[in-house]
Amino acid sequence: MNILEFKNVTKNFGGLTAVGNVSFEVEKDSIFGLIGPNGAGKTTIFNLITGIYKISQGEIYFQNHSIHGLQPYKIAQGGITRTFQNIRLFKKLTTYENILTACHDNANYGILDTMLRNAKYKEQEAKLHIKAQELMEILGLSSQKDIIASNLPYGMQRRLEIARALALNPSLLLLDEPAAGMNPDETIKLMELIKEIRTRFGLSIVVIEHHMDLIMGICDRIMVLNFGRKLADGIAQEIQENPKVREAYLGEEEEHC
Amino acid sequence: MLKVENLHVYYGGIHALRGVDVDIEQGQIVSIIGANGAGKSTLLNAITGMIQFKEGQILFKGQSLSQIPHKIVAAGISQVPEGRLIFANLTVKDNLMMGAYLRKDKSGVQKDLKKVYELFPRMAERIDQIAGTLSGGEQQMLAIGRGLMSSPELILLDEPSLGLAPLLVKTIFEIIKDIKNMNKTILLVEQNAYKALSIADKAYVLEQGRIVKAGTGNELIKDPSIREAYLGKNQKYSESNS
Amino acid sequence: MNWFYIKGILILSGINLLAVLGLSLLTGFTGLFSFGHAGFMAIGAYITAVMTIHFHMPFLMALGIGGIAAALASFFIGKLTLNLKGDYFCIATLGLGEAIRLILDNVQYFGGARGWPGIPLHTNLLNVLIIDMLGIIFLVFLIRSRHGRNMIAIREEELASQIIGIDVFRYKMKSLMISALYAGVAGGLYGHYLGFLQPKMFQIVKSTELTIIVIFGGLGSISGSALGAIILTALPEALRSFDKWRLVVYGAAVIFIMISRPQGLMGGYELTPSNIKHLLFRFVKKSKIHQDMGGR
Amino acid sequence: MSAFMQQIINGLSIGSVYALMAVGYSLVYSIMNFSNFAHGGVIMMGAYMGFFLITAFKLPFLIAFGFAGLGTGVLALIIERVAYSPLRKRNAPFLYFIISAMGASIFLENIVIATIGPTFKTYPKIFSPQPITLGNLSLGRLDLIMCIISTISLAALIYIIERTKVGTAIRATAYSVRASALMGVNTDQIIMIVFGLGGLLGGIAGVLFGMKYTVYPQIGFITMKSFIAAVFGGLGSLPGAVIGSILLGIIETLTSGYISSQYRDLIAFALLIFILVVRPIGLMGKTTEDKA
Amino acid sequence: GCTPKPAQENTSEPSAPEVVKVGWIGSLTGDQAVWGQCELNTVKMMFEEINAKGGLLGKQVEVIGYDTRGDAAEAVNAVKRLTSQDKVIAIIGPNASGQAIAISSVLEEMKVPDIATVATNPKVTVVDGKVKPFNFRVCFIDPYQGAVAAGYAVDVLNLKKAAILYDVADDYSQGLTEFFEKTFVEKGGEIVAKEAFKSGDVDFRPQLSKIKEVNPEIIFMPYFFKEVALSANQARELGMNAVLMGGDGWPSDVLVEMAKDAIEGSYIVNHLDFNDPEVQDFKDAYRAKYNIAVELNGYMAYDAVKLLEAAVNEANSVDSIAIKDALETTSVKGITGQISISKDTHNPEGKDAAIIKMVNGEYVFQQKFSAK
Ligand SMILES: Nc1ncnc2c1ncn2[C@@H]1O[C@H](COP(=O)(O)OP(=O)(O)OP(=O)(O)O)[C@@H](O)[C@H]1O
Ligand SMILES: Nc1ncnc2c1ncn2[C@@H]1O[C@H](COP(=O)(O)OP(=O)(O)OP(=O)(O)O)[C@@H](O)[C@H]1O
Ligand SMILES: CC(C)C[C@H](N)C(=O)O
Ligand SMILES: [Mg+2]
Ligand SMILES: [Mg+2]
Repeated sequence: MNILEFKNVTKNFGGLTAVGNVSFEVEKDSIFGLIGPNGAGKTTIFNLITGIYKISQGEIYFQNHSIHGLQPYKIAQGGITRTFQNIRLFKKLTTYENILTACHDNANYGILDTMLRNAKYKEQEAKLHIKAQELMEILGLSSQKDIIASNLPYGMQRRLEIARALALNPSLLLLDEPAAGMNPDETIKLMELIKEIRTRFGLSIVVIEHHMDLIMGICDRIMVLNFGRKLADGIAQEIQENPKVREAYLGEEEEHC
Repeated sequence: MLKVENLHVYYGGIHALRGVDVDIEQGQIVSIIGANGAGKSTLLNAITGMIQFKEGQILFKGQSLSQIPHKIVAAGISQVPEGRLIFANLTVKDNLMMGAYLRKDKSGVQKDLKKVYELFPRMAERIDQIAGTLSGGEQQMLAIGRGLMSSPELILLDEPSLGLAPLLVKTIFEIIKDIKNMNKTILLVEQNAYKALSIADKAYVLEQGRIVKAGTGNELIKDPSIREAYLGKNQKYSESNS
Repeated sequence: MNWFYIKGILILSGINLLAVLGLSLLTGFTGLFSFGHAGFMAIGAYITAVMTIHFHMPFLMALGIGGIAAALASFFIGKLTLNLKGDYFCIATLGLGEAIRLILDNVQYFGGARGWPGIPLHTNLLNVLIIDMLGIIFLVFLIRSRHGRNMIAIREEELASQIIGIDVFRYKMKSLMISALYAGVAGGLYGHYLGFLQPKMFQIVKSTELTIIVIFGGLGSISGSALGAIILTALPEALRSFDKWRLVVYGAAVIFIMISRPQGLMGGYELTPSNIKHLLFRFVKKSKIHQDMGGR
Repeated sequence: MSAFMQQIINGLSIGSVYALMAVGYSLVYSIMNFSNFAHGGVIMMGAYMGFFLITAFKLPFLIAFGFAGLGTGVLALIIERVAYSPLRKRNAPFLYFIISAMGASIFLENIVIATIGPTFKTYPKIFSPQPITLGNLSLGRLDLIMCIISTISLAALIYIIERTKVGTAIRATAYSVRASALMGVNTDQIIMIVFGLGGLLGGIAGVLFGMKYTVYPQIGFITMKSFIAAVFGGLGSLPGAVIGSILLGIIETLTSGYISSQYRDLIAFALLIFILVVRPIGLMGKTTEDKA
Repeated sequence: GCTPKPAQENTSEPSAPEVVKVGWIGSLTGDQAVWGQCELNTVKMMFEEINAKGGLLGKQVEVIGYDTRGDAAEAVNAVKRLTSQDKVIAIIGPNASGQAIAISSVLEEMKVPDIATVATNPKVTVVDGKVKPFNFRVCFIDPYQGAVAAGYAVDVLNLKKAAILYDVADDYSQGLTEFFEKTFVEKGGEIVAKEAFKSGDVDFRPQLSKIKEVNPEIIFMPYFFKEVALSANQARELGMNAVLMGGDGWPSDVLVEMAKDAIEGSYIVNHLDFNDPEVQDFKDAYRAKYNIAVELNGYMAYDAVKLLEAAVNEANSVDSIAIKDALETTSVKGITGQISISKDTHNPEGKDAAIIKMVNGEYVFQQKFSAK
């Protein structure tokens, strides 16, 4: 079963076609890699899925329903969340507050309940607290609990973005260059983490990355974009061996040292 | 050429650099590697005056360096900052011209502009695009190009390969070597430790605000503890492609 | 200092505080900057007066209706303007605040610009204090709930808020309506304190005064707003004897405080019970030591 | 028909007053990204300086005009130094600047009341008050001059900002002081230039305003209108500020002329809000689509 | 304790002369500051004279003046401070009706009388037919002034087609407009245009252009002199030559300075004739002391002080309540005419208005005129 389907999607910016007639499917519970040269349109695809940009042509289906024209928050509540390439945390809030805020959809008490601070409020708040704690632990952020987000090192900020996204219990998670700014060792840990959260939360994941170890290591399927068009798609091995991909993106293999 | 001595930097209560010594010689590539939060960017920012430091000193060509950013640039040091800090509201061209803000030699500027366009043909295609709408990697190219435009004697690069496609990462390292060949000096901070070490004349390892190791690039690559911590095991692509 | 006089200042501070609390939710916690809150105060003031005078309603009930009327007005205003960003929103509210005043100037039923005297003097220190307490408690409860957190998220990063499923427009609306409710009740109290209403009382100056207090007290700090309201209402009183130099000193004081404490008085910190306990504890410990020393 | 034409002329005349004030205001806005409410105070001081230079020091008009502009330029710099620069150094959010600016404008207005006094002052007649008449229509000479001056200063400003190196540096600094400093820009100097220019324009506006109407401590209040006009025209856009001002002037006039003068501001505001609802970034504002 | 203490009993000790305090409130800052500062100056000057002559009932008087910024809530605070802390025996001012109305509850609570200077709204002293016990004034009221203006225009000037331009956000302007219109129509005149502007505006051409189209014989301009000067100038620029008429917001030297030609031939309803020989002493003394011309409010403040002085003498006591009782029956010859307070309205009854015409930039007295 497919969780996400792109049908002939196009997005133009003035004269520039950032995404041109792209179709692909993401299978449920899989990790789907999205690669391509800089400016190929990868982030734009995320912006289209999450409703930040409106599609020019075509249709996007999520769990077999069109999400065309939905507001970003609706799409998020429907089960798609993401991280940002240019980190967008709640900069002045702490790690814990960032996550706790994002947990809001797990509770449904109203404004009247907050005024009364009744049992419903207390129970649900306690639940949110536990959930936030749990997420911090899973992502290894517990020791940074009270640090203001903008003061976290780059790598931690990326983790926090993932934690914040997970707080919504999404069924589809979009990661935009999660390993950017991490060293190889940290990247490996991140790979493990991504695999772990996939199984733990029963997620499907689409990931954009330029770290080929990560992409080749964890993706079930990979699509390559070039100049807004689909260049190739397939499993890791097929992609690596595809001459067009090597030419446009990977480059020729260097000799080992 | 640049000498950092016993540098201490604090962010309020956080002691981010705890007595760092770095020595860079004319014409060298010096790399600094270290985990997230080790203080690499802090070091670069302290050199360019973006962060004030209280203790220690920085000597540039034997003279104590001012702590005022524009004077530091005028002295011949430029930085390609982490997170790019491009001018999102200006066009690509204006961004590049801002890089050459202090330069008076018009013909030299034009020549360098041409060179940047050669290095990054994408920039040439997008001369009039508002920089904020560039893709992440395109912005990174712009930031590097802008750094080159000031034609500095010493250029500080903070994770220049961040967010770049594998092919481009290669290009970037070629460029770094080119810059060196122009007899310029480079201080490089990179997560891609393997590459950073392999082109470095000298390298430092920064951990929790302290220099814990120093040596030539090759020495460090071979150091097993470094391999363990920064180069990753069984990493195919990090050692070869990207 | 004479109690009769001080009481008057306290009542006015309390009324200002209520309006400021509302504005603090909107500006300090949701990040929307309004220049029109005097308009909501005006609506609350006039509607409350109509209720007590023409409908002989008990005061508290009338206040409630005044507040709700202001909130309702803000609903329609919000529908039109909440999609506007930054200063655009600010101008829209400024315009609407002025528009409300202009309408009142023209409505002869309320006395027009000539004003409406003879409003019963129901406001006293006790009911102002009680309403303020309720206002503070409710605001604290709100801020520390998912609703408040969502508003703060919008203030911090609007796009990211949407991506985590916050209906930004709706939360802005909630924030605006609650803050207008506060302003409306404050207006009702104001009219029944002065016994006289005139559209002139609700000029832009009044709106900016409220904004100054919120920022002066520290954005995103409820205790800061409270302190700010008291200090900035009392300051002009303290400066009374400066006569024509009074506002010169006031203006200079505002600048001085902004530049010497640019995060405002409290700058995002709160006087929470635990913080106070902490302070008290230290204080008690100190005085104990003093006692011990004295005993010897 | 001639009545209608006269109303349009009236609108243009009011609009050019707003415009003259809006340009300086908008300049500072477009660079510093905050509404400089002290601009009204600067304009007011300009009007007083011009007045005293002409009456007490008996300077010829053009020289007085120049000195007044210089004086307000310096005044604006002082305000920047005292009220904003400490905030800038600490990266305070823009709201704090606004409050500081409000403090400055309260201060300026009342220091004039306390020292010079609250009474109105009138400029000696420099231009003939006799309007230029075309048939039934009349057009004030001063209006014409104001129109010309706003156009010239706008053109000069746009040239500086869009075409010169300093202009690029100004725009760059507007976006990020940090990044500009990294490029070797002396950002303090750039900010001083911007405030100085803004003050200069304020002085020009003040003198002309004083000549056309009168000089009094509350002149700054009118700048509220130019603030509205600038928003309406699209914040940060200088031509937007001018076009917004002219349009606001015409809308106001036509409303009082043909709909209702009692409800003029109400209707004018309703129209403005309607336009903002349709086009939330003002007439010429730039779309800054949030790129994720 | 929050019970108000009555003013100190007089236990005269001849050695140290006793001091009593008189309060003043009004705008010293903000856009009404012109009037407020002039009033406070006058009140201070008058009491200096009184003190020099031995004071009120032998007691020296200290004047305490507080700024209200033109704000009603501030006026209330100021009066609270004056009555409770400074313990004044009486208050003079404020110079606007809004503040005068707002302070009455405090006056009643603290039992201190107030004499307003130019607060002309009827509701300052009477609301719903009931007179407010502690509010008094020395000026005539809006209905009277409006009626005088309309009556003079129709009966004496024989002008039947009037336009009104008024300040919709100002209480004084709305009040005069209402009563001018009423009387003018009653007397068979026609209001051909009624246009508004808003306080703070400086350009009135749109409204004037509209008025021009209906060609009125007279334009009534019930607002203050800055706006009068601007609108009169603009009207002339637009080629309008109707007669202009206004109320007590007009008189000021600044008006002549700003709009000498434009207001030539206009009529003003005023409280007094500035050229009356009896006012010259005061006028000159004020100029000598403050080096600036006295505004209309100065004359009114003068009369307010005179009235207070007379009441204190009549009561033979500086007790506030006694003063209040005395005020209800006091009659004194003031600079603006005979001030005889009516017990039922606390207004000065039977005060004629002075009609002034602008001739060659001079305020030329025409005649005393009273409504009906
Ligand atoms: N709002 C916009 N206006 C104009 N052009 C845009 C806009 N957003 C994106 N683009 C252009 O569309 C193209 C695709 O951008 P996108 O951000 O999707 O690239 P990407 O594949 O994510 O690249 P990278 O790997 O560098 O992040 C780029 O050339 C970019 O300049
Ligand atoms: N503005 C700041 N305020 C407070 N702490 C900060 C600030 N900037 C950095 N830090 C802290 O200083 C330490 C060093 O940060 P720095 O950014 O120099 O690390 P880095 O080595 O560049 O890491 P990365 O690889 O993630 O870029 C970190 O612990 C970080 O949390
Ligand atoms: C100064 C004045 C003419 C005031 C006006 N008469 C009023 O009642 O408000
Ligand atoms: Mg991208
Ligand atoms: Mg770094």
